Amino acid sequence: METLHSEEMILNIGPQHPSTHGVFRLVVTIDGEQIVAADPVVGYLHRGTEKLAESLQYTQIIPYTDRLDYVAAMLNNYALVHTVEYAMDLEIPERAEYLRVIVMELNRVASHLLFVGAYLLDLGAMSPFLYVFQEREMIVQLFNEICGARLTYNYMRVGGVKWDAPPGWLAKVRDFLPHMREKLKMYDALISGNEIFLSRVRGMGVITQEEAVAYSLSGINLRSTGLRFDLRKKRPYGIYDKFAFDVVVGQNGDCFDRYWCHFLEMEQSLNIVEQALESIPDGPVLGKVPKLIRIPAGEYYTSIEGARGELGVYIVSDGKDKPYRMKLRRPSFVNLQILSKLLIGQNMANMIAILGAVDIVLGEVDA
Amino acid sequence: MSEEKKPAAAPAAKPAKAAAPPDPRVVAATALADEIRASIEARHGAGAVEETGAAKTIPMIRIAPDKWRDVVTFLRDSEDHRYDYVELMAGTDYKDYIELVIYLYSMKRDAYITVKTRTPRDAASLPSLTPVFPGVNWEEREVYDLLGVHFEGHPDLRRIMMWDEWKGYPLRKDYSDFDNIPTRGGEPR
Amino acid sequence: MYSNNFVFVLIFMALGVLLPVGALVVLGPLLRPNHPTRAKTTTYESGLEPIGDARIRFNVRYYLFALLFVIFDVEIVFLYPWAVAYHALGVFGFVEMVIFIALLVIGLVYAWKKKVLEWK
Amino acid sequence: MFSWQTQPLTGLNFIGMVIGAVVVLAILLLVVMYLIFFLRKVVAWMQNRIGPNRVGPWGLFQSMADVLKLLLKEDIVPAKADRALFLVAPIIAFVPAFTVLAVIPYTAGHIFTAGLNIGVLFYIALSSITILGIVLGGWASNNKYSLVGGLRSAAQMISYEIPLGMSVLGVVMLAGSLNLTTIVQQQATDRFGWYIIPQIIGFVVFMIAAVAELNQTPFDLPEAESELVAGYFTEYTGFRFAFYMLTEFVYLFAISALATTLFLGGWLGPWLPSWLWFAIKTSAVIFFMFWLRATMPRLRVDKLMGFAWKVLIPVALFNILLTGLLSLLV
Amino acid sequence: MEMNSSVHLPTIEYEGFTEEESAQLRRSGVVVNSLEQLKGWARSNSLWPLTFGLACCAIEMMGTGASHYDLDRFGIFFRASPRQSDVMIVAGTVTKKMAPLLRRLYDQMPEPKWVVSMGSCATAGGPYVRSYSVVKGVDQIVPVDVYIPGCPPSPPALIYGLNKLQERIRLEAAGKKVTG
Amino acid sequence: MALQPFLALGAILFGIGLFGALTKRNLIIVLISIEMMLNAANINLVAFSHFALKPNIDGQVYALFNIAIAAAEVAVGLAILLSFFRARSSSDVRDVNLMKW
Amino acid sequence: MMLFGFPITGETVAFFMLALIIITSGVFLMTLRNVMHMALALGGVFLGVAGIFVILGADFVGVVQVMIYAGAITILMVFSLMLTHSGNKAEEGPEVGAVRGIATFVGVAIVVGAILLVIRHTSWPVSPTAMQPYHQSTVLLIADALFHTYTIQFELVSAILTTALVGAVIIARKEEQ
Amino acid sequence: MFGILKGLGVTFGQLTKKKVTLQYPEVKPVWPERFRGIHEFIPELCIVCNQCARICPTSCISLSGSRDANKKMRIDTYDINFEICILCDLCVEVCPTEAIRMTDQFELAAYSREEFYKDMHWLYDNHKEHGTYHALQEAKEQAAKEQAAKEQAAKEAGAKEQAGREPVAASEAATGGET
Repeated sequence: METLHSEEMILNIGPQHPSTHGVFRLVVTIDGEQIVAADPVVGYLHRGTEKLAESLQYTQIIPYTDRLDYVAAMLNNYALVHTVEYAMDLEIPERAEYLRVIVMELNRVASHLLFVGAYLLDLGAMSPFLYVFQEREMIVQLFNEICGARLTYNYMRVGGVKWDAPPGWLAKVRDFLPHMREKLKMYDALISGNEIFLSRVRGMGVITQEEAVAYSLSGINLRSTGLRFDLRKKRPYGIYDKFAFDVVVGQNGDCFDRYWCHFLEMEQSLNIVEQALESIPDGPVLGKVPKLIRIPAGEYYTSIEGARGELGVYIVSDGKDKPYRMKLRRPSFVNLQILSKLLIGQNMANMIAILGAVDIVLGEVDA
Repeated sequence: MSEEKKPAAAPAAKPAKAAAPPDPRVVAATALADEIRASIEARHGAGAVEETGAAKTIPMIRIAPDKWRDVVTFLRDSEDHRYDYVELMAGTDYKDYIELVIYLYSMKRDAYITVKTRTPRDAASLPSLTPVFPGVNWEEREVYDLLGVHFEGHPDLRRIMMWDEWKGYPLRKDYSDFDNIPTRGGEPR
Repeated sequence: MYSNNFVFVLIFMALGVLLPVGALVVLGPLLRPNHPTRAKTTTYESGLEPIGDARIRFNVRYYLFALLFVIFDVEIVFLYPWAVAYHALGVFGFVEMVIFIALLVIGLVYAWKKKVLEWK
Repeated sequence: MFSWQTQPLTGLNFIGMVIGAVVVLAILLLVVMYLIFFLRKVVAWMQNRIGPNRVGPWGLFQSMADVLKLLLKEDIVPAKADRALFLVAPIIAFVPAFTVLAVIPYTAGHIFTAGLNIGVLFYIALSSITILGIVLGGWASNNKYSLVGGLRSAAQMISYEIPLGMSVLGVVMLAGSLNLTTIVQQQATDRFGWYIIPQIIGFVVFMIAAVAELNQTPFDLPEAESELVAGYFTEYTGFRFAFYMLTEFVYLFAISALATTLFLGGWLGPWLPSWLWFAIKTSAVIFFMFWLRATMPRLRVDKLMGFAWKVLIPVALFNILLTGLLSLLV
Repeated sequence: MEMNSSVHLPTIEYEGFTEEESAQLRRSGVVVNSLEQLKGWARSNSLWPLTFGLACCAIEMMGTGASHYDLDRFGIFFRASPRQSDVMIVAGTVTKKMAPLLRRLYDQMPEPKWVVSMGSCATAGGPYVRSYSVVKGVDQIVPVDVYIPGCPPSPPALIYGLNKLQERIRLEAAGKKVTG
Repeated sequence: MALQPFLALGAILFGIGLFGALTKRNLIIVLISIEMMLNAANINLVAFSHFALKPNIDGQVYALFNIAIAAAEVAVGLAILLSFFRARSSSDVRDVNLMKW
Repeated sequence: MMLFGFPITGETVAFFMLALIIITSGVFLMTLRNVMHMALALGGVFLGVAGIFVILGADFVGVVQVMIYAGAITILMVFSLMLTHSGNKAEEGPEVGAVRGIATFVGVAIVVGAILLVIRHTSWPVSPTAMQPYHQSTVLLIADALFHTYTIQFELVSAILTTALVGAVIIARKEEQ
Repeated sequence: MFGILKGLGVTFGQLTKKKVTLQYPEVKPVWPERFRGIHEFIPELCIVCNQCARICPTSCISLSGSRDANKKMRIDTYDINFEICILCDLCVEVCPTEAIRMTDQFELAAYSREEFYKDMHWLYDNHKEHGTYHALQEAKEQAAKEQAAKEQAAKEAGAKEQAGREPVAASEAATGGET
């Protein structure tokens, strides 16, 4: 009564909204332009993958993982086959492992590129979005050559990969690396020094280490707080222990660090690809795998460092060729929870900067 | 070859490659689970832990549902454990009961355990872990939504994937989506 | 005749009114479909039913900026004749204007210090 | 030099003026229509794309198709909207935009437009009425995005109107007139040349304020797609929306023309015909704005308002004092 | 511009006109014929889709809008508000939770409006055809004009589909019935 | 044209403003009415200036001062109104019965 | 040809059109219920008055009128209306009672009528019909007057503006404490 | 301020760069060999083993066959429902005879859903029309087979010749049917 408070306004951001990166809805309560409460609503893309998986053979599930985090489908492929291989104690041919690493890291680059572009689009800059799509397109073309699809690759198989690299493909990847490095420099010049950009992301949406751990954040959201937690180093899966690369960490846990970690991580991924290209051996790409894959009864969980964080697959098997229960640990889903905490007290324009930096993919959030 | 590294779980669980059963990794994991059990029981009484074992190579402890939150809090706070990071929460319908499992990781000790609990199917209810780990808020909501486990003490227990008018719990084994024939459901508010 | 200029302005203004009126009132109804339905005329809010009314009382800050705007607009109005006649006015005019501006700058600085210019 | 202002106001002359105005406006409308095309092309080129190229030769009919389509679109008035205001608001916004074109001298030889003695002020005064159209449109829509967009737009435009008005003062002091034609003529004989040289601070302030007045990137918060969908015209369909767009682009043209007149010597230039010089200079200014649009992310709203009051206004005031001092001393 | 098919056209039942209007337009004969086609030309060359990505297909839709395929060539650019868009590209899985919203957005678009169902999810549920939460085809909710198969359709496939839509608009404007 | 029509217009505008100021309940509208009265005065000032026997600019200058003062008045008036509104959640003139909020 | 007793010239037509606009807007302002519509009518009044100024050869004052009144003050009014206007109450409540309203109207009408009569029957000590030629540089004249004749007043305006600004800020910012 | 200028420089630099846009409707895209477009189906090769229908995650393939006079399974109907086909390539992967393959055809947009039910004949026509790469490969394989057959025949005839063999294995990877 004593103050001239503006009335609170409840505003739906999404599900159809340019900045929600899909069908994500955010119900924000605004006082003036200040957010006093934020309630993320998800599930608009809930497709019941986990339930469907219970009626599918392991090989048939692989295409479904493509559609979870559709920006980084290779990593999803791998998360599933990795768990199955772990459960079956399978031996994987070395060349297959190398190919997996190459495509996964390339996919990580593609995914991070999309993040950078979409984030800048959220912040109002249109060109970076179109620039990154050019490089992304090159990666997508590489994938198209190796597995025949642009987005939903269905490339990994339990025990290896579906196809060996076509002739000349590895050379193309090798040629791509310096090009990409050069482009990263260009983006750096275009974006990272822009004072307007910096003023919008510096000190925004700060996550502390304690919060990050308590909220089970993973991936760049966790690393941006300065915590050196990368599953590729922490629990090296596949052949990641063979590569020298740095775990990129931030300092302040703000939006800029999250953006910047994406940027630096792309460089690290390129390094990994380079090393993998140098030492890739010859040989088969698919190990000896029974025609019908069955996992011994029991429960299994492994996780990999996905593009957005810890991407895990939890399988309960009853010994049949289909999982009894498959649960996907989707990093975006877990990471998104901190959003409502980050947004309180912010103003509306910052909302977009913070939401964008959490880096979600709705296919993954909703599964 | 590669799966040796994969678990990377308890440091103890890294012996040579398993050849014949019993797998030494499993043995080690079970032993570790027993150790943890002892420490839990010392604090929360003998009935707190119902079962120990190993999920592949990870120590597994099953906790009585009524002690669920206390024990997990203990695992998080106790200096010996410090399991402060929830990697995964998953619920599974085993036809007779619903099992809730969390995978805990200790940032400090770089260790990894599985903690489980069970709840009957028809009156599925468990204490919520959200006050302990804010990060399981949505996971619990998802379990509530898709499996119908009620979490007591959850600050915001609503359906998360489906909308409020939705009937049934899709991830239960006996779920039939004929319960929800109409395509256009009630509009979510 | 100097007043012709205003006639010209008037013509522009009239055309400026005629164009939208012609396009919207005369031409539009002939050409465009018109099927208002209840669903179509609902308010857009990302595909959902809006919660609450949009016309709420909003932040007082907007008002404060409008207030500053009025004051400074008046200042500009006095600055213009001064600028036009600047050469004729000489040092005296300059000094007058410095005082004038200085007073208003005090106002601006006051608003600044009072954090009116902040946008939280 | 032919000018209507030297003619007596007879019926015949009046008709001549009307015809002249219609012709000028028709040309300007065409120009503005092609501004949109130009924008799409420039932005596309900067993004390694081609841009519209299917409709007509080199895509030249693209804008026509767009305008025609918008004319053919259904006109929805939301049920909850304030019908009368909703219908009138775009017109309120549009008319001043159109009217300000009357005072800009496009060519040297023939002044077909009004040579008002208060030209500069006329522009600034009229453009503030558009703000009313925008804020009323946002309010009338009864849509939250529109309301916030309209309010932000108004707050932003009023804030930047002050530095815009102040940045021009230096030029007025040098020229000793508010008449845009006189200002151009003065630049021909000024010892520093075009006023961009002695008034470089004023020019920078003017450009920044102009970009903000136009709600262009990086000041495009009022229609920030990523927050406010389409800002104050979120609920507007078809041709009403087109009028808001047109308003924006007419102002884009007008303010570029004003910048050309005030700082870049208007039609002045050797060899080429005066209108061409004017067109070239205006195009350059417009290109600069599109260039910004293709490069910049958008400012934060708090920085935005602060920038106008804490940076631009003091700088503009400083520029006035500096100009005053210098012209007293020199 | 396809404005040459000057064969006499039986009846123009254009969406968005009342019956009297269509009848009146029909009576005025050849003028209407070309006017309708002019309308078709304008509408087909200025298709503004609603920014409405649902799932994986949205990424390919964005990719189509990006430099390599550049939808802007066809005069297609995305508008965020349904009030200013002409075509809704349903790009991705339509869940039952999303369906009413999708319908509302469709309703809020001004006429004439079109719907493109992009990808198998939108067309029939696609891989999620057996899922409990997915609508088996967006045509259950809104009338669809063009279906594009693929999961997701590649950008050229989307462009092909959009060209089909432009063709449909022109055909319909020319009074031909496009069987769907 | 003659002087009288302008004066008449000023009088009518003044009358409208006066009527509004006396009958309206919304304080802002009352303020608006007062502005209209000021405008009426300005018309008279400028008209007298224009129709003066010898060319005279003083009327216009006074109109300018008038406008400036009016702007200041509106600013303060509305600020007071806001302050009042803050205390009473009302902008009704009847609620302004005491100057002690 | 005469219009209300005046020869039809551009000025006459313009004057009567503007007078019509002003009076209609004014009447609308008094009768409309929706506050936002009132704001719009207010804009109409101010613009009309600006037009009158222009007819009177005071183009600078006219533009100032547009700038300050039609631009700034109207927006300030709109903002305050939006600020004090709560929620769904789109309409203004009933005005003062009908009796009082009519009484006021009659009173005001009598006063205005009296003034009009006075205007009509006074012999003005001015050139009542001969209009001054358009002065082309009102701005210069105003500047001259402002900075030579009315120096003190001019500086006072500045002081008043500053005071108003400070006062308004103090009053309006009270909530923050 | 410097950062902004640098950014402006970057965008300006792009202005004159070569445009990357592919002019699709005029210029057909060149897809890589493995591109997963619309299927082709070669009935002669099909042995009605039903594996494709079984592996299909969305069950969009339905087929029926019967035994012909030679007791060989012959395909009678073979339908793919492209409404729900996700082009995952699993059917091609499991096909033991490569009777079903992918072409680079992608232009299948239609005005109605019914048009997406494609039968054997359509798929076969698609093979003829669009299976360019596969057709080439088929021809190559055919040639190789003939060669092999000839050699076989020659071997059987007893005439031992030391002719160099065509490397067949290299092209096998393209369709990659393992497991």
